[in-house]
Amino acid sequence: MSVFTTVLARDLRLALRQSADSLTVIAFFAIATVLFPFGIGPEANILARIAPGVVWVTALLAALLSLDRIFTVDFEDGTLDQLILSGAPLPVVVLAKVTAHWLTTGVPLIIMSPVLAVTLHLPAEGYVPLMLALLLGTPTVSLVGAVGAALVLGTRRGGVLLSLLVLPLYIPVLIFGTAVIEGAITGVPVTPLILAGFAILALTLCPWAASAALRQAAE
Amino acid sequence: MSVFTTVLARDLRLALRQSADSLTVIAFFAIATVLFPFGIGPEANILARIAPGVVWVTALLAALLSLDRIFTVDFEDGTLDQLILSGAPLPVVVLAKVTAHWLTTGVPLIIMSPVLAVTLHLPAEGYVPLMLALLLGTPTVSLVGAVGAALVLGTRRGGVLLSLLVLPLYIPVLIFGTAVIEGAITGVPVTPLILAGFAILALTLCPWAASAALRQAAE
Amino acid sequence: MHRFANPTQFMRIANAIFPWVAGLAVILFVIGLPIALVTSPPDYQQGETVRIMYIHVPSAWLALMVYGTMAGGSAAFLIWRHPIANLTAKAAAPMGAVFTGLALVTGMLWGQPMWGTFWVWDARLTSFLILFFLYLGYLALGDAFEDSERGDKAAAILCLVGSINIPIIHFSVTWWNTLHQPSIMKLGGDGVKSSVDGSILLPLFVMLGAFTMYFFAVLILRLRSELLAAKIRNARLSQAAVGDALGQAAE
Amino acid sequence: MAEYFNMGGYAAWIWPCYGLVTLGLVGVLVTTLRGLNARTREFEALKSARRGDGA
Amino acid sequence: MVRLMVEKTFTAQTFSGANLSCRRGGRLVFAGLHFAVPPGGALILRGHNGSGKTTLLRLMAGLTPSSAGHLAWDGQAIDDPDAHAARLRFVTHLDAVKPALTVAENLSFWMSLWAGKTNESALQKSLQAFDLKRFETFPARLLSAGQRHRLALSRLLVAPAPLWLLDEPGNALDDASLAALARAIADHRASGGQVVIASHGSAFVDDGMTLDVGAFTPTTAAHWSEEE
Amino acid sequence: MVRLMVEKTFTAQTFSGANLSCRRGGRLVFAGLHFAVPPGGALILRGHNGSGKTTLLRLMAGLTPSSAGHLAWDGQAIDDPDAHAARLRFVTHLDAVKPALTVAENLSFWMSLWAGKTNESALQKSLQAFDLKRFETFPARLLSAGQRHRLALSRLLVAPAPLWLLDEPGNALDDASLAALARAIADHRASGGQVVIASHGSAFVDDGMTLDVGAFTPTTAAHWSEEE
Ligand code: HEM
Ligand SMILES: Nc1ncnc2c1ncn2[C@@H]1O[C@H](COP(=O)(O)OP(=O)(O)OP(=O)(O)O)[C@@H](O)[C@H]1O
Ligand SMILES: Nc1ncnc2c1ncn2[C@@H]1O[C@H](COP(=O)(O)OP(=O)(O)OP(=O)(O)O)[C@@H](O)[C@H]1O
Ligand SMILES: [Mg+2]
Ligand SMILES: [Mg+2]
Repeated sequence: MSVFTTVLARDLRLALRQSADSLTVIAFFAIATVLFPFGIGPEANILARIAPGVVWVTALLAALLSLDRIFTVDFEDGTLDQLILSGAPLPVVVLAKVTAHWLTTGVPLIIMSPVLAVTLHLPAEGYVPLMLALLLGTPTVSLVGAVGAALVLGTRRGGVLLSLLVLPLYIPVLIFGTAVIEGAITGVPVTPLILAGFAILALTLCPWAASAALRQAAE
Repeated sequence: MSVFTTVLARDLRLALRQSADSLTVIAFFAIATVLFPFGIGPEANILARIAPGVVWVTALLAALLSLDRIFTVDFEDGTLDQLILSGAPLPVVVLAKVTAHWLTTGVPLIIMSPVLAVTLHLPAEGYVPLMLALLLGTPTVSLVGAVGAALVLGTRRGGVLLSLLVLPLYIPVLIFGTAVIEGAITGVPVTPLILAGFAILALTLCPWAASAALRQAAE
Repeated sequence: MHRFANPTQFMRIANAIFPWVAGLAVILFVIGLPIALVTSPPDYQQGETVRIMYIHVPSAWLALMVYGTMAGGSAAFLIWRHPIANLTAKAAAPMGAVFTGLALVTGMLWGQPMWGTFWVWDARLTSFLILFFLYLGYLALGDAFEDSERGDKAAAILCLVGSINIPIIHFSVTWWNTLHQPSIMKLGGDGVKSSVDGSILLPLFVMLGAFTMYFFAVLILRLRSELLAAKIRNARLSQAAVGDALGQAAE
Repeated sequence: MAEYFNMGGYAAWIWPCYGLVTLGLVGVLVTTLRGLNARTREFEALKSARRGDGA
Repeated sequence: MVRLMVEKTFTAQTFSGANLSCRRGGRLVFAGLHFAVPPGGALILRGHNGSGKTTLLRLMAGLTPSSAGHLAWDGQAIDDPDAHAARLRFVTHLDAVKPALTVAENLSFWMSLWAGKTNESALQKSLQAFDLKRFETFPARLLSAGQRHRLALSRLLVAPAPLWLLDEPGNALDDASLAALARAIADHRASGGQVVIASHGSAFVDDGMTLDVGAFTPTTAAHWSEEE
Repeated sequence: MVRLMVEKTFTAQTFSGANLSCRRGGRLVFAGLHFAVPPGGALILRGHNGSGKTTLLRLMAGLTPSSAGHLAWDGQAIDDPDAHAARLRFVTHLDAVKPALTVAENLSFWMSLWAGKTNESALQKSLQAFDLKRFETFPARLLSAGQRHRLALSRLLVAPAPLWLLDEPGNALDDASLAALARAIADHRASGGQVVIASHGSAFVDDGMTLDVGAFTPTTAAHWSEEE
């Protein structure tokens, strides 16, 4: 087995054994989204207006919450030292871990999103673009988040610091992610390809940046 | 020194040594709030309409993120065992830790809130009620959050699970917190006393619930 | 380049230019402030508020320049492990955050009389706000480690990642904003640009120079301070090491 | 003079701007100098303490 | 190294346990275990890895409940865990050291919690007992594995308590520190305190009773009780 | 207990370091340290707490950079840390054991990462070497401190590598496990491997060289270089 599949298989198996973990991510996504009608009031037209933004923002926060610990456990129990010493290319290991993370949290989130869109009265034209935008945007979110998670290894209060570091970097994804949905609703289509472009850019840069940060953390 | 002041003094000292920690909570609050205009668009009237809800929801999420680790570190490094074995009344210890947490994160959040209200174009009448509502509401948030944090000790991915447990409990605070602000704006005042009532209720119940959960975790 | 890797040598050069830079900063402020505040005429469109521009624009300019300095320093630190490059980035960061904050605050104070609101989600304002967050993130990360050396490298990586993202953010925000741009923002900088003439350019450039010289002067002072801090850390910790060794030998 | 300080009605914006910028720049300068002085003193103290040790 | 002066002589009381069993993770770790430690006595827990030494110590501390049997102090069954907690000190693998606080701050926090106030001279004595005096003003994060463990051990001395429970206290200690620990234990026993030590290596005492925890592992049948 | 059959004899190569210094947290921990371990050799690191044994091992593994000096393999300076990593196994205080995976799954993950594939018979041998066979299908969270550490040690055997770096490998081990470890080390050396062990207690070998890391703590004068 290649390094990628070995690490991916292990992380998926761990996630499966602890399936509560990815369920809680989805639960957070659901509950945080549902908070908005309580905070803003139940008017359908306002909720519909803000729905794409709210879904995207909560998806970003949910991803962030779960990314927080993507390397922490490995760091604290010594696995990270051993992975670095395995001689396997570290960017590949990072990519495998990010892939596992995306499969166990990003994908369920995408599947879940139409349900939440219903509660926020998103117009029907928005559903497919919503899922498409999440499908193309969440890989970038996971990749950029992994760099942040690697950077905050060994700090106290990793989660909050992580948000400070990566949320500003998520803004382009957020802008185009919501634009795709709103474009479909207002009838002025916006191409989702730019999200794919971001993903490719992140794919070429983030594994390296994250592994530099990981090596640094193990020093 | 009493148990309360001893624990409070230590936690405040730790927070001061690591002052970046409470700063990052505020930073998270700011950034998460600012995400909404990106997701929703820059129109001032829509932003003003959703401002109270958005500020409250992000304040809740910020508190949640920082509460996540209120007992974790003590649990993981063995301090919790020692605190339980100290023979000091555990609810008092919990109350001291929650007070320290509120002073270092809740208070800065309240001070920060008007600035964010500006960026969301909250009408001027809303400022004082906003701060008042946060002042009366955040103690409840900290106290309830502490119970959740104690309950999830020892689980992995505590943060996400915590949200799941605690966010539904926050909904009353959220509803009345935003009602106070919106009431002031629309000229139909809503008394903030109900928030104080929640706080008193939380004060009498939460320390006991949290310490029962902590004993449970140490087993 | 390698000549500067040696802190002593680098500081010798820095100390040599310090009086010039500091002197120039003082002179330019002494010349620039009276022009900006008194002698320059009010703008025909913006009236007296144009005087805010003479500090707003230099602050904004420096905020960007400092980030460039930090990115360069971080890259040099990560690639060649130059300690001075790292210290430069570290010393510059708080100043960059302050300049960004000042540009934001002066911009907001300008926006109220001009646009009737403290804040609009205009592209340039918005991307500046994000720049401010990037600065805060850098400072927070550098500060978050028990071991200060670890914070240095992590912050350097973050700085580089951020510098790749700044153009992306800028482009996205511009695009986002032009999509549904409220009308009040049309008043922005372009209105001024058309009326730019010597009477405005002169104080602007003098103040730009003054701010830049101020930055370099204070940067040198902060570098000195950072170097001393490193020495003190070494000294303190090594004293303890020696105590440890001696104590053990005595047993 | 009063008219000058009034800044054509924009005094409430212009003077706070200049005030805040002054505060910011002077603040950075002062904290820098104070840090530098404190560290210089600390370093000298450490150096002389060590000379004492060695003797 | 300064010899610790023991100020308080504890009122003599026997700590005992009768017919103790404990389950962890659904499995019975030991059953039918008896022990008694008289004042001034020492009990050494031995047993192969996984025999239940750590589990027994946590049970003795009142942290983990026993599934059968009971603990007694002076012959009285212990029913108030807080009162029991107040007369013991527990040193485990987890050292409860805050990296951001200095060595002295770490110690004085526990002193003020246990004794209600901080006492500078007792603090100094505890620091000296494990040769930590010169690290007094250092943040604890700068300590090596053994130094941190010494800081955890010095907590034993900041406020007197008759019963010490020590889980592998010799881990990561160099020879000088091992000697200091043996001395601290001897002093404690001389003043009437008792000590329970789980250790694979040095026992730190010459005259203690030894309890082989492994001997109380239930037989296979009892072990894998169906009702788990 | 099954005696481990060593399948591979390593090509003989000396691992050495010259003039090594290392700083941690801004402080020079040791300076001017030299060592050399020939094939089949053993190096025992000694030194008081905080002398830098753990630091030196991490440096030998290539995790922590040295601030001066260099490491060499077969006389060649080591410049590719990944190539160096591939020829060593490092066992530390942190055991890299995943509580949710079974003992066998934990081992086979590392085997497949290091060897590119899993080999059932090598897996079984590694399990037997540290008497973990009967825990094979247990989730690792059920293991006691010593059992977990044995699992970490058994990783040494799943895929051969010539250089073993062991940080206090005897911690928490009972006597039978200590003997198993000594045997594993002897077998490894017999097949030409070399081993570096930091330990306060048992050295596990009779004929190793000893390096007192504490002797390389810099003197005060060396510390205070003006030009820093
Ligand atoms: C919070 C509010 C504001 C922020 C964050 C802000 C930020 C900036 C930034 C980033 C620049 C660019 C500097 C450069 O490219 O070198 C700039 C330049 C400028 N700003 Fe602002 N600004 C704000 C408000 C205003 C207001 C209200 C006005 C005037 C009505 C204004 C007028 C200008 C002018 C004239 C320039 C220079 C000309 C140019 O580069 O186009 N700004 N500001
Ligand atoms: N991450 C770190 N940051 C700062 N200082 C460190 C760090 N790691 C180790 N040190 C310092 O380096 C010195 C050597 O530590 P090390 O852990 O190598 O000692 P050791 O010989 O293994 O001690 P022990 O026997 O207690 O395990 C210690 O004084 C410690 O303060
Ligand atoms: N939290 C727990 N959940 C489930 N099982 C546990 C738990 N803690 C301990 N055990 C089980 O209890 C048994 C006894 O563990 P314990 O840690 O007490 O052993 P020990 O004698 O201290 O061993 P060692 O010498 O290795 O430290 C072990 O087999 C372990 O599987
Ligand atoms: Mg144990
Ligand atoms: Mg060590």
